[in-house]
Amino acid sequence: TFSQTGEITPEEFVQAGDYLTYKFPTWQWLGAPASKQRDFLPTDKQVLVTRRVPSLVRANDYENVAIEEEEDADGWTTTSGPHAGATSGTKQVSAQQSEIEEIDDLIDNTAEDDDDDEQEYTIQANKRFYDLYIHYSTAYRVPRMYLVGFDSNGTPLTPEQMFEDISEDYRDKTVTIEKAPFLNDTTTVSIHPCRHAAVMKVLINRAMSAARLKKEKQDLLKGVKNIGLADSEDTDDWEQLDDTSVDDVQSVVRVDQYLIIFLKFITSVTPGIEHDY
Amino acid sequence: TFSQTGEITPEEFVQAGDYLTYKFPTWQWLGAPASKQRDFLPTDKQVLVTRRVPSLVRANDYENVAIEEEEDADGWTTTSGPHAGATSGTKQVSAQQSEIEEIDDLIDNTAEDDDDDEQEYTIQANKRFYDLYIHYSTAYRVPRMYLVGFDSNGTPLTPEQMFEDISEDYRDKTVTIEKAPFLNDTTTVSIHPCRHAAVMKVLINRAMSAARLKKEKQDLLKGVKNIGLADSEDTDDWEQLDDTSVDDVQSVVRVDQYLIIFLKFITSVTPGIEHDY
Amino acid sequence: MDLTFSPIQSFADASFFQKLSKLKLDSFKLDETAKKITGVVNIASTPQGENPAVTVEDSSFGDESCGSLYSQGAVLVIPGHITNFNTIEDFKRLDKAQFLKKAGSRLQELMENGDAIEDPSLLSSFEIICFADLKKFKFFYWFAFPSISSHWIVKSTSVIQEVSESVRDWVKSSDYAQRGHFIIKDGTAQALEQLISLPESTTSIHVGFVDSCLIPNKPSKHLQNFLSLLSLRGFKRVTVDIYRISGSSFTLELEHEDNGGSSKITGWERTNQGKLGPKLADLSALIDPVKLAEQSVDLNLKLMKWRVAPEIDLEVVKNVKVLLLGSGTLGSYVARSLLGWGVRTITFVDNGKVSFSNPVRQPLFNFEDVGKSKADTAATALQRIFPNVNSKGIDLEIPMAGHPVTNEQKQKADMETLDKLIEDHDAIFLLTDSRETRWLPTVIANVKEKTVINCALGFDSYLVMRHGVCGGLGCYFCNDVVAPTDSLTDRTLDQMCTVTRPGVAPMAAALGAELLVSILQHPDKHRAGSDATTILGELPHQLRGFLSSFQTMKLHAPAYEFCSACSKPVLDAYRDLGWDFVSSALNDSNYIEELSGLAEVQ
Amino acid sequence: MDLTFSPIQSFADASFFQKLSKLKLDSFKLDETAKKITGVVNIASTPQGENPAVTVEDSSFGDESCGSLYSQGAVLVIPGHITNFNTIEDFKRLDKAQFLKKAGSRLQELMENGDAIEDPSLLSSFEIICFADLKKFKFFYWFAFPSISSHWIVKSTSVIQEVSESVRDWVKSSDYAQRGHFIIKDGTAQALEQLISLPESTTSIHVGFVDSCLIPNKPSKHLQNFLSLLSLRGFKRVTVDIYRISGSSFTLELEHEDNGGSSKITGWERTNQGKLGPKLADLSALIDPVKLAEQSVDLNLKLMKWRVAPEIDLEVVKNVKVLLLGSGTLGSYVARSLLGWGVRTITFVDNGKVSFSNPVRQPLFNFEDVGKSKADTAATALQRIFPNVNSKGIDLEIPMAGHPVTNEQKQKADMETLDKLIEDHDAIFLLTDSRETRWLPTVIANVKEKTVINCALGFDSYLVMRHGVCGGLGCYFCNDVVAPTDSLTDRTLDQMCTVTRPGVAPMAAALGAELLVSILQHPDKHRAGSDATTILGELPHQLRGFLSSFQTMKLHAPAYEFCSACSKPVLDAYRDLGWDFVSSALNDSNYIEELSGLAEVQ
Ligand SMILES: [Zn+2]
Ligand SMILES: [Zn+2]
Repeated sequence: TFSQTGEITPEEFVQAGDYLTYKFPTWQWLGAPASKQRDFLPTDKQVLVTRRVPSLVRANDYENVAIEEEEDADGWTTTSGPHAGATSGTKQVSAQQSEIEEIDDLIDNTAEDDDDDEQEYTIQANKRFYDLYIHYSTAYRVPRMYLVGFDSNGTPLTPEQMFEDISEDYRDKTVTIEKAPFLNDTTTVSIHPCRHAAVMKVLINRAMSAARLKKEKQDLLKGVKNIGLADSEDTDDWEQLDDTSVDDVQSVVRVDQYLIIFLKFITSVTPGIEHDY
Repeated sequence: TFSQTGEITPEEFVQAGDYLTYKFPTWQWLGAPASKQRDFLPTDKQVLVTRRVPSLVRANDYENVAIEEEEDADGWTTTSGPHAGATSGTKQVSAQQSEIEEIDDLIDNTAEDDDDDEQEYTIQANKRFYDLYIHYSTAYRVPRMYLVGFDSNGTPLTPEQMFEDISEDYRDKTVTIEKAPFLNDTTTVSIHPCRHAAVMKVLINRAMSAARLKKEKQDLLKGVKNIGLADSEDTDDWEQLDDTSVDDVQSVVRVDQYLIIFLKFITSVTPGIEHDY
Repeated sequence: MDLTFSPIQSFADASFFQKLSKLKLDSFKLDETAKKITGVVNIASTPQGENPAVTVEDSSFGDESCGSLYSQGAVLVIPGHITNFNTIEDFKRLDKAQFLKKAGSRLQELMENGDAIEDPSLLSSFEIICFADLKKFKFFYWFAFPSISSHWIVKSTSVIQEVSESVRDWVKSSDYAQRGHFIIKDGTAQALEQLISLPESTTSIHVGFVDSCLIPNKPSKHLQNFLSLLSLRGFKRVTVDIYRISGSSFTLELEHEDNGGSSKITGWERTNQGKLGPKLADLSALIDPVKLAEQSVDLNLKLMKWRVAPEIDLEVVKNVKVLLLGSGTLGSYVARSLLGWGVRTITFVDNGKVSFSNPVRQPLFNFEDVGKSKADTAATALQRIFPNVNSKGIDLEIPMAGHPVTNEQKQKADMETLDKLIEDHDAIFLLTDSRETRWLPTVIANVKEKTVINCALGFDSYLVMRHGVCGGLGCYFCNDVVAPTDSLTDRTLDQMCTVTRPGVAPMAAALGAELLVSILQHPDKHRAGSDATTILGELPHQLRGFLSSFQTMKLHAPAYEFCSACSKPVLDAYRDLGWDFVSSALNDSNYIEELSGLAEVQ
Repeated sequence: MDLTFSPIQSFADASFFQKLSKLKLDSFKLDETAKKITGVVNIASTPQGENPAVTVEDSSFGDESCGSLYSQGAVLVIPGHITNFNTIEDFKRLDKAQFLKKAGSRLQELMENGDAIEDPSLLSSFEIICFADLKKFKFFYWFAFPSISSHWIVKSTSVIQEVSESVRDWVKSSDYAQRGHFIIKDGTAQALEQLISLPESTTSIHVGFVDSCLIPNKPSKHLQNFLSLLSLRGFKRVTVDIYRISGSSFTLELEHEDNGGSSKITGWERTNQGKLGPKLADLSALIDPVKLAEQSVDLNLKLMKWRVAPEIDLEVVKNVKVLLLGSGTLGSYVARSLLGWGVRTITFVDNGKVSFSNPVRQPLFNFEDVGKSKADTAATALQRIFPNVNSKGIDLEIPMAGHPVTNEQKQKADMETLDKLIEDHDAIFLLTDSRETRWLPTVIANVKEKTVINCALGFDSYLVMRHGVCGGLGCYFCNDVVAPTDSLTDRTLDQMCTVTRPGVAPMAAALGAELLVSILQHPDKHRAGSDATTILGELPHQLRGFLSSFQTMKLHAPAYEFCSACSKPVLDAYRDLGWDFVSSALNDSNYIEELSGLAEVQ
């Protein structure tokens, strides 16, 4: 079962998705274009989505993005040396420079009269938005996260730009560029699910022991979250999880809570994307 | 040198070709289309040719086509079992049957008045004609023979039909279908030169010892010829070769005689093609 | 307090631009007229504190019905137009103020003639002007949400504690046309067209508006046109229920204030700099297939590094320039393995043409290539596999040791070309089908201290080896006691008509490529000894494999001091004499034997 | 004695028909008018006893000047026409007698107006009528050598002991137009146009004629028109030197005999049956590229047999039907090695699409194939390599052990398709990228007693093995102590995101293909024991290779009696229960463990 293997069945995925959308209404079920339908999932529950999740800070700007020791022991090692993204970043800057000039040339301040509401714009050019999708991977029998990013203009981000929002430890291990299998022609950045089951197993077991020991201050699961932007809410969620689990000693974490734990895991991968408000 | 290696240089090829065309005027030098010129040979001496060499009997119809023991020792072995040509031969017969019907349908006996010379036609539907080409192989540094066949109608033969004129021992070893490298778009049957040097070495050495021992009756070289259709002329040639060789003890066979020995070798490969009249 | 609105932001999916490109190519072509599209407004999952958003995606063009992927009640679908210009100049030339004014007038007309009452989604309609640079995958685009102003004072605000069942149902299940704007009468939601049946004198009304932002007290700008419609229809006092599915809904009591001035038309979206100008989407990294391929291939290699061999140096592999002498079976397979490793610069040398029997054995050729130059065709084939590879084909006959010079000018030029090619590459593979052609490249590569990998095939065996440099490990010719003229020696490993079991070549080629990559991982590169190891494992000198027994042997041998290809006198002679040395070697095999000292020890 | 002639025979080179096909397609198209061509008559190397011959070849159409390849003086080049009909019916409908008569009249006119005196090669001109079936590479063609009769009595014949220098020079170096027919005056050869300057009353003349046959006393039929010209010009007594370069020349003293009748026109060439009808050249085997490819590939394989391994059975290899489960890296490479061995029936199964990172590793895909079905694309790629291969692609998802049934109808159908596919093939390769997909095919192939080759990859290692049948050698799952649901076990050899060194797959694939061919050479086929040998060498059970140490290990293991895939209870259950068994196995991994007895021994 899921707590031993870290894997879930499509049915369990649907259960967990229903629970997620119930608990966090910003998450919604989505259908898929006819040609991308998967017959083992309900037509209107092909994939989970939350849209326009803001991201104000790049992953690199977070300092102590610690990765759990256990994961390292699983065979992952951190890479050193300059990251490809860094060098191409500067290249991009100069390319962007010429684009900015092109665009500036097209500014037309006479396009309209002053709008009374205009003053209200808050300029946050560094802000980004993400559409996050959770899809079921039949090969690994785990959920898989796909990210589609937009800049503050609502214009699509390039994969390399999106990489800046993936924690360095994961960026260098399990991030791939993929066409979303549930959308037409949409290139996404995706967390490869080959380690998900192992990680989920660890996280679920921690959640269970945490619940059993009832040591809230020692809540190991918070380690997964790494970073405390939304700490208070966070704790609430976990409290709740613990509460509902108490009555069942066998399985203190229910399978429908699987995706909530999964999101904790994803938070450690994408620390700057504030998807758990 | 050629008697040690069995190989010759392009210059020696030209010398030997000049000697061949001198001794057997049915052999002629030929140029090559501009795109197929080889710069290490004179423009008008690219390849040797003799045309319309008749063949009345198929190689299979010769009985004791003995192959020399030494060649077998070189690693060649005879194959048994039905030959591919045999089965496709029957297929071809039925295909030919329908073609004959097609063609018979087009016969028009009113096309002309009787020609007085008409009676002179001798019908030899089994007769074939070959254009034989000798080309220089740079890879093996030996001459290479290409055959282009025609049936008694002057119509091109298929490779499989041409195979019927290759002695079984060679057909199953060294015959390939090739576009002639010195002609435009002409598919030929060719004797692969990978063993030529070794065979030529044996033949040249035999010719030399035969000459030295002067034992005419024990002329081993005749063994190469295998078959005696033109035995008397044959002997003459060899006599002559021997005669001219006597004065040079070091090298009783001159390099310009190389191609004459080569043709003896080819005769054993294509016993039914009467190219040494 | 004046009523203010949250400005609308556009989001354009990459799929929107891809669909636009396709339509421009297949259907719009040079047509610059406005085309109908739709946009989606998410109402169920709106983020806290963010402005309302209109999203366009591929389904906006109407192939798949827009919004059909969303669950009932999660979105509004609103109408719009896109005007795609053929040139950036056309785009620039357009009088933007005029364009917006026209859109506003059309909207006003729709309000007046009742169309916007029948289909209130028209109140939220939008315009896009756009220029698509299809070659560079760059899109200049500018959204307008035409908006007619009217002035309202907020008399009071109150939170709606519980939204009525009727309104919930309305938002969940009514038509997209009706969903966002409705009348509330006796606590139930009713279609806006009921307005028409109200007595002429009615000046107050209770309406509902579905809001797509959660910003406190600032409903979406989309409300403005609704209020202007009501003002136009003569209403002075309006009660609006601002319905927010994922936040708290509230009621506004509004009073119209006629400030005499005519109503303004605004709506051009501003950039993230707050400027009036278009946005630019550079999608090459997202939709240019060549870039996508490049990214995928790179990532695939990085996976190897990240997951299994973190210390591996992929850059040195990517940057190595490889020269393949011979582009037949071995050349084709080696090139494929190198591509798999991310090598980007591969040059093929061959002087043959593709023959009918080649394609089934040589994995860069197809039936249709028969008759074409092998080197060229192989180079082209690599580009068809991976467009970013830098591959070239050179039609060149390598001068063969012991094959006398027949055309001095050409052969000298051939030697010079070969010398230059070896100079310009880092690693040389010897993959020709004769022993004699391997001699000269062995000499030159040794003089230039390049990495040399040599693969040779027998019927069911292979030899894969690396050459040493200057008296280190031996070369292919180090075992020979005669100069390489005599092609009868060791025929099985080098014969032109050699027949091999089809499995031999891919194995030898794969090992050759792996051996090169291993060499590149060693700090001493090809100078590393035969017992060296790297992150990838052992770095042997020679591998001999036998398919009949499925065995592999690792061998090593030092350079032979009298070697016909790598001994000092030979290397010196090439360095000092160049063509004079080579032509002597071609013409007379004894020359090399004398020079190298082989003759003496024979 | 009446003068008789040797009839002329036509020879048409394959290159002639190829050029004709090309011209028909590119230039003639539907044009049925006569086109000028030229023919070659060999005069220097004419065979003993053979009729004179006119040869047409590609240069007959005038691209390269006809005869330019021959040495000076070796040939005559003669003018002709070809009339190519669009249909065989047109060809048939042509009034042949009328056609010939017209050609004769034209010739007579040329004789009368002096053109044939100025250019005597016109006397040898010929006609071809023809129909080219370009699809089947079949050509119906009929030569005519229009000939006007005149009656001459041979008064005497004498051998020419030595041909004069002047005549030799004439034949060697004069124009093709003049070369064959000339006047001999004072022992020297002179142009035929000298006839015109002769006094009107001259009735005797000495001419020279270059003969292209060596038949005693019967010169080539080409002489006839020359004599008719002379008769027409009023000559009654003619001395003709019949000049034969490669035989003995002779002089004929001729006297014209006017037998009152008008001259006959003849010339249609007769078939080898002596009939008046066209010839048929079926050139498909010579110029159909597909057939040429087939012949070349076959010959190449036969070379292997003939030169190295005469006992090898190539027919069994050619006829084996191979099913490749998985058409990724391994599938592509295995297919290529099989093609090299001459396997003609290859079916690919895959349910994936080509991704951007595939082409650099998977040698049947190009960049442009990204997004297409892998199985289909691989099958098409094989046909592009070798048009005669019988390849198919099946888009199928193999039901995976331990992956619960989600769509019973589809998965049952998938199982049935798989069952049918295995039934219809002789050898099954397991080349998928997950362990779970290998289970069901292992079971089915074992039930059906098919040959199974299994290739699996690690980062720098591979496993290639053959499965036994019914308690003989073990299968892939024989080492497992759990049913194949748990994909965490042995991940390295089977993981979907496995990264491998690029050299591993071609090696494993080549070994897999070679292993199959070796199995086929054994009389017991896949039932042969692990110590069996064949003409190709050893026939091991398992091969494990390690790229890090460049080692290969041969292993063998008997079938495990509790194996989850090949134990008797499992095979019986599949045989007896079919889908019911499979669905239980998919839904519950314990089911197989219980059934096989694994659960007990765990
Ligand atoms: Zn050496
Ligand atoms: Zn088993």
